[in-house]
Amino acid sequence: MHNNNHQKGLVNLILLIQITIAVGLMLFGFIFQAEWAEKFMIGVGMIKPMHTQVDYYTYIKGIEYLLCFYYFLIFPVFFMFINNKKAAAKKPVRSLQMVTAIEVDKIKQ
Amino acid sequence: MKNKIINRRSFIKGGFGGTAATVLSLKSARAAGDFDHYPDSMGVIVDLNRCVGCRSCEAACNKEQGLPEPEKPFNDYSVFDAHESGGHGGAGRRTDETRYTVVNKYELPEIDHPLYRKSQCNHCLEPACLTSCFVNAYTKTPEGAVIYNADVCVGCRTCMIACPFYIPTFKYSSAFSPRIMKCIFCYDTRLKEGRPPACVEACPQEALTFGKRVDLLEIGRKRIRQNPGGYVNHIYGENEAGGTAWMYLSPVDFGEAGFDVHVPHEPVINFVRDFLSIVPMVLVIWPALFAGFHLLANRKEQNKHHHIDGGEE
Amino acid sequence: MKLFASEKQEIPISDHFKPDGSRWTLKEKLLLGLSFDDYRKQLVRNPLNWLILIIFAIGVPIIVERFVFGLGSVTHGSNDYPWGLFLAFGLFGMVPLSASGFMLGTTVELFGRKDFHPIERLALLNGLLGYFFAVIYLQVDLGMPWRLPYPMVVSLGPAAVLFLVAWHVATYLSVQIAEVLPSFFEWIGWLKGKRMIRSMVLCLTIAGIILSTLHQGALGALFTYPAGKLHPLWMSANFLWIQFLCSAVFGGLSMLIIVSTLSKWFLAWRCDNQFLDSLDKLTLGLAKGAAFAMITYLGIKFMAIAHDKEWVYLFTGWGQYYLLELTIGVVIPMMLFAFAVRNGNAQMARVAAFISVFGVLWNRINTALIGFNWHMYQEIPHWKEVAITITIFTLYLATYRFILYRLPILYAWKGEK
Amino acid sequence: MLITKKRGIVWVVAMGVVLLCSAAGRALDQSDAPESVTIGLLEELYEPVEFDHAGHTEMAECSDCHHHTAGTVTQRWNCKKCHTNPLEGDTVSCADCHSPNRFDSQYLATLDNPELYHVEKPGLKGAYHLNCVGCHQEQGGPTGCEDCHAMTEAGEQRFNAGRYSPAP
Repeated sequence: MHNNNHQKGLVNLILLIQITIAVGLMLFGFIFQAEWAEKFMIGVGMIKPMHTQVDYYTYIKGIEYLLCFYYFLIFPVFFMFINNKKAAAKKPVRSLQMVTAIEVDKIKQ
Repeated sequence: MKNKIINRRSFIKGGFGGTAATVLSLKSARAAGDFDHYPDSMGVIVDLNRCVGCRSCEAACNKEQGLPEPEKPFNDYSVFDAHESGGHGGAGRRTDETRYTVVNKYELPEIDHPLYRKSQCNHCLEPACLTSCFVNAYTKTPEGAVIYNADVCVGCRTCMIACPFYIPTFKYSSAFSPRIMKCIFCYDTRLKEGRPPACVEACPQEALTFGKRVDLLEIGRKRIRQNPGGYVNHIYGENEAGGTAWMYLSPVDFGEAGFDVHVPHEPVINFVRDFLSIVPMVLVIWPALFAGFHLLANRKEQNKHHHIDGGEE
Repeated sequence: MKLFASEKQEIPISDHFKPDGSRWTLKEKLLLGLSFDDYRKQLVRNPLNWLILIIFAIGVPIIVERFVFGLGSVTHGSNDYPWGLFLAFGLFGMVPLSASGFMLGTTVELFGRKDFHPIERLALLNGLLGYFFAVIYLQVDLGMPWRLPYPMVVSLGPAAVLFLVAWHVATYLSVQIAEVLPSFFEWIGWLKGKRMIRSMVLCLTIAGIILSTLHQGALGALFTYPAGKLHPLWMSANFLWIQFLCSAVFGGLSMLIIVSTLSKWFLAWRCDNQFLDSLDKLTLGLAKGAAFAMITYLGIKFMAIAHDKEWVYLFTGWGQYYLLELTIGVVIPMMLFAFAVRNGNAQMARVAAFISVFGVLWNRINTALIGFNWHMYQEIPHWKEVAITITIFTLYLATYRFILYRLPILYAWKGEK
Repeated sequence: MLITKKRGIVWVVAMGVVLLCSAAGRALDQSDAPESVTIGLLEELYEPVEFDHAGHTEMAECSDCHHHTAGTVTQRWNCKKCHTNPLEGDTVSCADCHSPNRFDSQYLATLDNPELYHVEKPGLKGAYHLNCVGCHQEQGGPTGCEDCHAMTEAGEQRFNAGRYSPAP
């Protein structure tokens, strides 16, 4: 392939996403089966009985802002990935007709 | 408290089956009225009919909290009559850095004796001071007190802005160790151990009745019912600012006895919730929106140069 | 300075090199290429400097008094009006007038309107200084100014609106420093630093929009806490934040028109031709933006009244005062801006800008002081409070002038960029 | 502190007088009443009060104060709804019904009883003052604190009064 590097990058990214999902699922299953995890979460305040709306808001806003922080880390990376003109310049833009033609060719063969 | 943990436990045991139920219950918990508040929260109901203006509560508070010496003895009743010099707007006495509670006198034409009203922190169920504090210096304890931590306070005085009852006061006199001064329900010295605050204990007339907030509401309603001519049919603090731990009974309209009757019945946090929900939206939507605008607006130039602007691009 | 600039060719400095080919030293750059004696002479000759000196002579001791004897010694120490002039003018007034940074940053960098480039750096500097001095005002007002970073590191209260203000102003201040740094790097001649910042410019601009949207709004949302204390016409739980943001848009643009006008009047020796020649056209461009923001603002002002069904208040004395604020502060400058744009009359836009900036300040003071506690009484600030406010504002102007004299803000750097 | 340990002892003495009277003859009448009662409930801040019981019996009915325990029908409309039996109680002592520790956690716990009607029964101090001050206000008796109670040194300290007055 003419842009080996780019392809490699893509494969790596897909791999990374898959690993993240797998680890996430494992963690999810693990946490929701384990008694200790619940105790831990109560201990650190993740599961806390909320008696007042004020406490509840303090808690949910804290989580929201933390998520926003991570979003700010992810978004620029995603933007650069999409908007990478070096990579895009090396690949011809393929229209639907072209893609279909290729597929049709394949089927014919 | 128990209930909720058990809910979670059954959710955990039930795995995904329980998820929907829990999510639903959490969702409904977002409505303002659905928070049960601390069930054993204590409170005080102040009966204006009983208060004789003896200022015993002021004296007891002063000693219990180690506040500075007053300008006049606590058995000097001339303080009721003289509008304080230098006071803003001549609005009568208010709590300040030297006193957590004050009693004011109201001469009203419709009753033959003067009416006295004690004021102090009302210890809201959804405290405005706590809502507005950006360093979490306030805590609502399960016992019902709203306490303050001077170690983290920055002195921004937003709590004073937010409090609908004008209660937190600032130690303006100090440059190096200023702090908020406010009634804490004698939390450290008494309430924590299940004892009533000093003012309640000092009150000879039992104008202050200490007890569980739920019981106090019952007592208040009973007094109104048994003496309908003696009270207006309203317990101030039952719903004001979302409900307060300190409540009042009065023989006259509360407005005449110096209460702010315009205090909204919703907790103060309800007024900022709209903005608070917009914040994460802006934080998440704006990056893509404006990056998109940029790409749309500069398409020509980018095609021309094929260069990489770097940074986000 | 005007005199020296007309006498000597190499002044004002706009290049790394003297006419004889040697490099200016940093000290020479700081002294504007003058000898120490000449520099002192031009300082003494300028009557404005004497005025500044008098203000400092009165104000600085009062500021010292505030930090030694506490806030109670310089303010009325009011428990009913915890926020006085420092915040009403300094924080709530200065911040909207500093919205120019994000407005012009967006225009030039994000929408690619390079024609606004001559004024972009002035807008960024105006933003940076406005925020910086808003923080100074805040520091004077805070009970424990040494605990300023507490909401970031020691104890976090994320449900509070002020938490957002603290975080956003802090991060936006950093963003603005980064945005102004390129002119500083050009001036000292460190081009690597400039390129580094340039590479992040889109990131910084978008961050600027996000942070500005939120903290301009958050300053408004702060006044939803005293929901029952603030006059209903000024208080709107749903609209107050967007009103503050929207008025910041025309406040910032108007402030930029004022600053550029003052630069043209008093610092013409420092401006380059590109700036001077394009200023009228750019002023009208800014005026157009401000006019649109103002009609939007009027719209949401009345929407807020409709939303809370407060029409009845308009027929009270407070209502007339409210309408007066809107008429003088918004309607009149909006019409002036509109006529200015239609007729290509930049002078009229400048007059409008002065009125509009006054209108924004008036609105903030009405919200924070006059409409606040409308049931009770009106607080009249202590004279020392006014003195400190004026002193810090003077310091702001002096710093502003100091930077404009030197950095390539009003002119393009002639040396390597 | 308002309520001290000593308070208990003083109370036993004070109430002893009353109890003796009630034991001597079941049918209470004015002649059985004690001449005076020493009330030392607030003895830390105030000197004990010598209550002129005999003097007050000339001004008021027993039942005005000893509501429904003195053998006469109670005068209070609200009490009359249930307490119709004019029989005297085993005791006429205020302290036997009105707790000196009205706001103790133990006492407050008793309020949880759903069958309890008298949830707002005042404590002892409240009962005294509500009764005495209420009547004094109506009848024009003295109502100032120090009209009945002389301050002790501790009281002066508490109120910043007397020797402990703030410098003018």
